[in-house]
Amino acid sequence: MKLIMAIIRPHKLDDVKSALTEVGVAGMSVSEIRGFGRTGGKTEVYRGSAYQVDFVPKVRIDLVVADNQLHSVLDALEKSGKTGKIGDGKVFVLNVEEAMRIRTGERGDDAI
Amino acid sequence: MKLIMAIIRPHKLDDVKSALTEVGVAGMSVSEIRGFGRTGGKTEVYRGSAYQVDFVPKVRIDLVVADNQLHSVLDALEKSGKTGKIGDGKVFVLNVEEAMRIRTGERGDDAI
Amino acid sequence: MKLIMAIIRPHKLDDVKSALTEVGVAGMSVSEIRGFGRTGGKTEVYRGSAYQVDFVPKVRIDLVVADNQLHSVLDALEKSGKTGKIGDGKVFVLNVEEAMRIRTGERGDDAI
Amino acid sequence: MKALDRVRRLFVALAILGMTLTLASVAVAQADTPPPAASAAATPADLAQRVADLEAYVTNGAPKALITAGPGHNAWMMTSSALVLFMTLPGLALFYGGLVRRKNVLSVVAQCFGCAGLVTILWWAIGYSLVFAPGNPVLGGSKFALLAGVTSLPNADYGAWVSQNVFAMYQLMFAIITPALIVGAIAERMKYTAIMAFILGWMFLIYFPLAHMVWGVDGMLNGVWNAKASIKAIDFAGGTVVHMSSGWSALVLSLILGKREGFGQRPFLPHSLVLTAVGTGMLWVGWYGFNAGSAVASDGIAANAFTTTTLATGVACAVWPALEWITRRQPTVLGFCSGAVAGLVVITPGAGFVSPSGAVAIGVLAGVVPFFACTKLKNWLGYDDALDTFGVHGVGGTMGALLTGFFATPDVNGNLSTNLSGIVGKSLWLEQLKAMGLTIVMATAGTVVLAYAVKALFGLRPGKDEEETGLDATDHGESGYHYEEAGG
Amino acid sequence: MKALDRVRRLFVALAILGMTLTLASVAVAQADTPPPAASAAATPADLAQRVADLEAYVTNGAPKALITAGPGHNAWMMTSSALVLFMTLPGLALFYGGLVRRKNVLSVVAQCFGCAGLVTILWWAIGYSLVFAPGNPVLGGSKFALLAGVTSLPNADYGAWVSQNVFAMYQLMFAIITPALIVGAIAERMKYTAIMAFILGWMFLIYFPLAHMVWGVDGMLNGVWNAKASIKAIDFAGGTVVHMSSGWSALVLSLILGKREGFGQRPFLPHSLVLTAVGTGMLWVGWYGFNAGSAVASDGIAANAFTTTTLATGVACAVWPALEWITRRQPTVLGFCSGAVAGLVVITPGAGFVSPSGAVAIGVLAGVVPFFACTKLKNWLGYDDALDTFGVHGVGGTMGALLTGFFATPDVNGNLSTNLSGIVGKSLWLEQLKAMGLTIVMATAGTVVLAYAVKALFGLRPGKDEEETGLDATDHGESGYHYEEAGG
Amino acid sequence: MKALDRVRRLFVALAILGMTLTLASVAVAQADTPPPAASAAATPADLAQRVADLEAYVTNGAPKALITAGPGHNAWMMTSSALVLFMTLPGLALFYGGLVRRKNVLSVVAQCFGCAGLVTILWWAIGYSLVFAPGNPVLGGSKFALLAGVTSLPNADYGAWVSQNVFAMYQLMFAIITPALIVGAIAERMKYTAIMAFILGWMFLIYFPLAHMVWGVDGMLNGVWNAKASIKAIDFAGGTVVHMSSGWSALVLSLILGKREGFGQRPFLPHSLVLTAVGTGMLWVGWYGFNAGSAVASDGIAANAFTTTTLATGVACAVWPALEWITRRQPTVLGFCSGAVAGLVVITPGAGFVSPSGAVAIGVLAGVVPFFACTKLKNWLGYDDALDTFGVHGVGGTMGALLTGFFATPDVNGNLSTNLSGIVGKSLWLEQLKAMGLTIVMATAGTVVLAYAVKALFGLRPGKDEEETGLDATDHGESGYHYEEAGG
Ligand SMILES: Nc1ncnc2c1ncn2[C@@H]1O[C@H](COP(=O)(O)OP(=O)(O)O)[C@@H](O)[C@H]1O
Ligand SMILES: Nc1ncnc2c1ncn2[C@@H]1O[C@H](COP(=O)(O)OP(=O)(O)O)[C@@H](O)[C@H]1O
Ligand SMILES: Nc1ncnc2c1ncn2[C@@H]1O[C@H](COP(=O)(O)OP(=O)(O)O)[C@@H](O)[C@H]1O
Repeated sequence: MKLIMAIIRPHKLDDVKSALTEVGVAGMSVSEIRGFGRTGGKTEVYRGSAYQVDFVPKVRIDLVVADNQLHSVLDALEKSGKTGKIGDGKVFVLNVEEAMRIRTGERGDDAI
Repeated sequence: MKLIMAIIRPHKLDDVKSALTEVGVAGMSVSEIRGFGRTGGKTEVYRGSAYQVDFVPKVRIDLVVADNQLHSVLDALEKSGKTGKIGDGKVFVLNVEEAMRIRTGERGDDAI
Repeated sequence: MKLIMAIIRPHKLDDVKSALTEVGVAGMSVSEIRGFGRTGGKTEVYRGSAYQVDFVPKVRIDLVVADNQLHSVLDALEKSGKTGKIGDGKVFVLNVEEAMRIRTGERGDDAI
Repeated sequence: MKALDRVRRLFVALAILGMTLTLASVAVAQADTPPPAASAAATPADLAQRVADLEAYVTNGAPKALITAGPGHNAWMMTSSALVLFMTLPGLALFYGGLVRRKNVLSVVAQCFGCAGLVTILWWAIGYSLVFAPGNPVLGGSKFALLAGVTSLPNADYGAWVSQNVFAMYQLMFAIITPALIVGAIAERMKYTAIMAFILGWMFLIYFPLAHMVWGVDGMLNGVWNAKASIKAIDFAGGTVVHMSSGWSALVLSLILGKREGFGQRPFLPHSLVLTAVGTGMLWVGWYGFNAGSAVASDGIAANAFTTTTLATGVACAVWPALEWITRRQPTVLGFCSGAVAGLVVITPGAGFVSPSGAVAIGVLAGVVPFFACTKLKNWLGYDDALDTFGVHGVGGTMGALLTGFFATPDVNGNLSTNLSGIVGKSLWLEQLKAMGLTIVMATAGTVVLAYAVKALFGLRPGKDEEETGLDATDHGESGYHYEEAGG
Repeated sequence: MKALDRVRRLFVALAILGMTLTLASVAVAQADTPPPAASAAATPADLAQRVADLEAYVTNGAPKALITAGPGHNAWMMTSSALVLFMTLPGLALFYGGLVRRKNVLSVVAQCFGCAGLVTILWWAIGYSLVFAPGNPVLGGSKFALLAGVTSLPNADYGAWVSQNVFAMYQLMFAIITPALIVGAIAERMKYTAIMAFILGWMFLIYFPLAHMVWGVDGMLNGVWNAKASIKAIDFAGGTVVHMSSGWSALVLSLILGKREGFGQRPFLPHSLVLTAVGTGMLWVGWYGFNAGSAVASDGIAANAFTTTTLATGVACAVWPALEWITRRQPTVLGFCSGAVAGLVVITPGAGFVSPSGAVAIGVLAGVVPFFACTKLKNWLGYDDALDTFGVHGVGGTMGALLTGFFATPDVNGNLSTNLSGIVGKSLWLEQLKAMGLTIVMATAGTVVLAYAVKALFGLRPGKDEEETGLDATDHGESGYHYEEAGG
Repeated sequence: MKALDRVRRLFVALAILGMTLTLASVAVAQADTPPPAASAAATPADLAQRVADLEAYVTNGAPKALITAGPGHNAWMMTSSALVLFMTLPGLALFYGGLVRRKNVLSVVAQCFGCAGLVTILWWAIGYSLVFAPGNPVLGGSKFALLAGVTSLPNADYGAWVSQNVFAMYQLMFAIITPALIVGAIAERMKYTAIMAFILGWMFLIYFPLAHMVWGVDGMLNGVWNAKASIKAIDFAGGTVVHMSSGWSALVLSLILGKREGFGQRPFLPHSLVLTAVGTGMLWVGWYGFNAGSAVASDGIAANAFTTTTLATGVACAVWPALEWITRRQPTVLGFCSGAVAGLVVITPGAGFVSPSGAVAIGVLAGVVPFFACTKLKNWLGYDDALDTFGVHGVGGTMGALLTGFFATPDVNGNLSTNLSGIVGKSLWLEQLKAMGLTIVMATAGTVVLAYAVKALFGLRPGKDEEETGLDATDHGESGYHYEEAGG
């Protein structure tokens, strides 16, 4: 199994989610994060004091898939998450050694 | 060392934390995430427009344990996190190559 | 490539970020989490009922670096994140199998 | 099954709508009594009399011929009415809303709004009449049903210089906030339909009779104005009618309901003390309408009530956190808020009857007694009064009603020298005790009956899962906050 | 390029500042007309006359010699002015702010504040004069430019006992909230400069003329006070001037703008219904100043307006969620809020003209019709009226203006028996229809012209990316919330 | 050690409570002076005199025999008192609370509540007397200690038609907000006990004397009413007493305290500009009570103050963001809020003395000067005035006091023609300068003394770690928000 950690633009979340469900992904976990990258940040000014806010809002998706799904999921992420402008985000893939469904205690591929 | 990433029901957090400390876990990191899974979402209606909100609130626990703790931690998670109804969540296990305690610079099992 | 997951004190974020950019880190993802550890929590009292709040606010940084950067990044994290008091946090290192830049579809080290 | 249920709801609602519209058309058709020509000066009156009437306006005396709303008095009563509404919306909604968990914030808000909507309809249809029309010692008659004859002219029974329709709206605001107070005790664990059904019954069974007894011109507890009152009690702005009735009902209802899922096992933390503090400020500001407005005039009695309200509240708002500071070294924001509200509650029945220094003494006690009720008594007895409606309104209102018996003085309110001259400063507190006893009996017995009736008809609590999910989602299909881009 | 642009902005701004300062100094130099000696009693007047004048004060009649602001009336009008400001800041800012997505909350707030700032300057310079100075049937003259001669003495054309400067400030608050209402329809997708430029034009092209026609002493739609009005319509507190004008302009502007990026594809959820509920409470409370203040006195007509406002709002606030309950089993907080605001909107034109029971009927309709406009009509027609300005204010205001024609009765407002005695209860609704038609034409035509002019000069919409990023960051360089330690 | 400390706290608190209760009982026992029979018409007075008295009520003149609170005036002053309380709670608490970081929001709220509690007790015990009882040119006497003799009858020294107890409560609200303003400068880095101890001393050392000098009937700076004033300055609603005193004290205190941990190195972003905007709206609304209420009547002077307040604020609220737009292309919400508050501050001392056009000019300057003080001066001098109390209140109040000297005109306020007829429009600004100098000296010198005294006794700042953790947790044991299920 693989853990896919994708950092995407917030407003792309709905598109990405649809693309993922289309290729058979049944579950994922989403969180709001702040990203630092090539995009650079923005300047906010409060009563004349300018502050550089380096972080921009991003959405992070963590999903675990069976090894054979990896390819189609990466494809789906690329297609649905892309705008072509700086800041589209990244996808990282890590190996997962074990999975368990809490409700049933199932292990491995059955659990995801 | 192993990284255990557990997605659980929010109101189970206290039970799970107690169960984990009982089996000797000394540290963990918790965040609120939104989950997409078999549970399905809910419909919210604002002035007559119904919106499907696919994500439900979940809590994510990340904890790194020594290899020999893995088994008891998984057991504790299963027992304390279970309600038996859809949506109880998942546990994923990943391999950790190195750990460091910032305060002391200690490495490896000593750091966790 | 390695995924470095660092849990630090919230008010150290700016220092850590600067230290990381100095050693050549070009991107990272940051989220607010709640940590449970040796620090212990605090007690909050609402109308006479005391509640133990076990979790303290922490910041989590996830960054993926090329293998050869690992060493300097760990050093930077240790130096910039340290106050020497309990609660400075941890750094965990995991192996990353693949990376992809969504904007371009680039893979591997080029993507980070 | 579902279709049937939908038809049933449709039917109920259409019936209510239809009834409202029908009643309204009847009332429109009947045409409200036309007000007499604007200038009462039309009738010949000799000059001295006319001057005396004008002086009566300034001093809030009784006019002979100049029967009209007076600008200063009407201005104050309109302002006061708006202020009392402000107490509920958004004041109380925020005060309570901040104290619940995030997933229940809207349910509390909806309950406050629901009171506003429901009680307005009842009040117009019959409520005002049941309270303020002449009737028997226990309940008013139907003379003012559909607000018939309730025009911009004063009703001298209640205020010689205030438009009766403004008076009716002012009192409506009291009738809205009183049931809304109960919400605090049963927050986070009662179904919306059950709450609304309970409140519907509660208004008829408890509020309307009690308000008539205490404030109705021929009410049996109206010691100040009704010479024939069987219990010669006094209640300036609602110690019994508002705070005791809601507080004791809240206690009983929360006992019948049982505790929230997980209560005592997990921490239930206020999701936003900022909202609670905002609500407290609004309650304090609005309470000036509540207390000083209860003079039904902008006169010296209103001025005194304004003063005592400020002093008692300011003092209690210092005493409660001071006690926290002594016992735990940390004065809390919730302590400041609780102290302020306790001060407001306890001074309410006496605001127009006690002296400023009496108010300071009352303020000290208001900081001390509810503090112990909320922090010790509750834990000791173990009931789950979620937001301390009983601890603050029940205990505070009860104490206030009694203290009024001791501190009331004709020095600040000449009206105490009429029907009560024999007992003020003497046995008045005994009369207060009797009124308090009656209020407690009515509130608790009525609540038991209603709660079980509602339980039989609709059920009181949501399912366990629904309670864990939160009432915002299950009862209202909404979330209080969507701070994140894509819902959740 | 950038430098040039900066110079241009500097120039524009300096010009405005300079003009303001110059005008102010001119006005200061001219010295305001000195008010006559404070006590009008100086002129010898026989005693009976003096008493009659005092009685006129109490009954809001016309004095002969005692030309002065009256304390009760002035108190109520100052209170009312503060209440109407409260409706915009923070009321409307919160009501709208809670409904947008988190990333746009400040943009809505800035638009409300921008109206306050901009309109104050216009009003002082010339706006008040264009509306309330005598002029022609369509527009007022320049007599009151720079508020010259607008002192603390009353202007008997509008209120015999209210300081004219207070009246001017009261009306300023109306002029501030009206354009701010439009903001709801075009929220989240219009550039700040474009909005401000549009509003600048809109005040001159639509608001000032319309307000003069309806409320100006010689306005062509002022049926109550202008015997020569060509259309004998009535509008107590702004059904046409405020709600129809803003509502219809909002519809047209939102059509010209087009839909928000992603509208209909992604869920656009209110980022904080808590804020919206707070704003609703404030709007309700403030609206008492709006409606009861429109009597420009603290008299029986104000009392009646206070009463009808309460009843219609309370009823509508029950009806809207009741309809939700019927159709979907879940009454929502947004439903309560929408119902309350709809009730307030619909009763506005008739508040001082209809009876309490008429108000109840109006409240029922206010709960029903805008409900369908927002939940069905909008989806059916498919325009993107972001926060339902048209659905609530446009539809509600239009319906209210018409219903006023049917429900107005001299029983509650003797002023209807003067110029309108022949048509009240008969053909008044036809006059209302004419006024409504004229309003709709002015609002829509004017908006089309202005919108395209602004588009040509500044462009209307931000870029796609800016819209996705959110206007808070792109237009104002700020974030509504920094809940996290280090920005973001 | 800990036990000892607890005993000490217990002792202190019991002493305070005991003293309060004792004082209260003494006062209750003494019995307040009974008010004369309600209708003053009891004494025979010829008809013409009675009519003249009634006319005096309408025009806020001095009555001969009809000594009573007048309904219109009392109504306005009660409303104003509630409005000024609203400025602090929740207004200022929100305005400041939104600007701090999330972890300190409650500390600011607690400081505002703390002022309300503490100052109420002081005011009742002796404060009101020290300010408004006759005494010497620098401090009042003890005649009104424990509010003895402060009844619902007017005190003609301050308002012929306003209940003295209402006047006392109105002024209490000023005494509450003034120290609360200081909180802005030292936010996020001063221990709660230290703040409260400082404020306790500050009231006696600075506020009570200064308020007496400026507003006390025999105060040495009371140019309008005291013919023997040694400095013939004017201050309508508190330019010196409220804004300069708090602003300059704030500057000095923030210098003595030093900067916040990390100031200048990390961004300190306002955690919720939404709260700040809400607070701004409330401040604006409440300020009408502050300024127009300072007429202590609902008369033409109040009307003028209402008007100038609106104009100056609206203009400044446009000018500040306009300057931002020029310099950086982005008008900010914080700019709108700052401009509005600056406008309110600067017009305060002159509100009842300057003409509407004068107010517009003042508004322009109020937008410009504090803008530069906050955005340039502060950075240049490098002090850490966390929320710009000095930049806005100190600089604005100082400028306002001076401008009042130039713009005051007897055209809008006849009272300037009595004691000041010789200097108004001429050398008045020199008198203003003297008063300003005295105020600055008192505020700064007093603050230095107090700050070091408090430092010696309690210490001023929390530890570094506590500051990083946030004062909500360390001083109050609470969190502002628990948006997540399980605390944190
Ligand atoms: N090395 C990294 N490790 C973790 N997250 C990263 C890394 N680099 C980028 N990111 C995340 O991806 C987001 C987008 O990256 P950015 O460099 O701005 O644009 P792009 O991916 O188009 O080159 C960043 O905001 C950050 O959240
Ligand atoms: N493949 C997955 N990868 C990551 N998270 C998942 C995955 N599947 C489920 N989850 C998380 O687990 C939660 C519960 O899963 P769900 O399928 O609803 O119930 P159950 O675990 O009882 O089968 C989801 O809301 C989601 O947060
Ligand atoms: N085993 C662990 N797995 C995951 N996170 C941990 C673990 N141990 C500690 N942490 C995180 O690191 C933070 C600091 O740890 P703590 O034990 O309090 O101090 P220190 O790192 O100085 O020993 C914790 O609050 C928690 O967020």
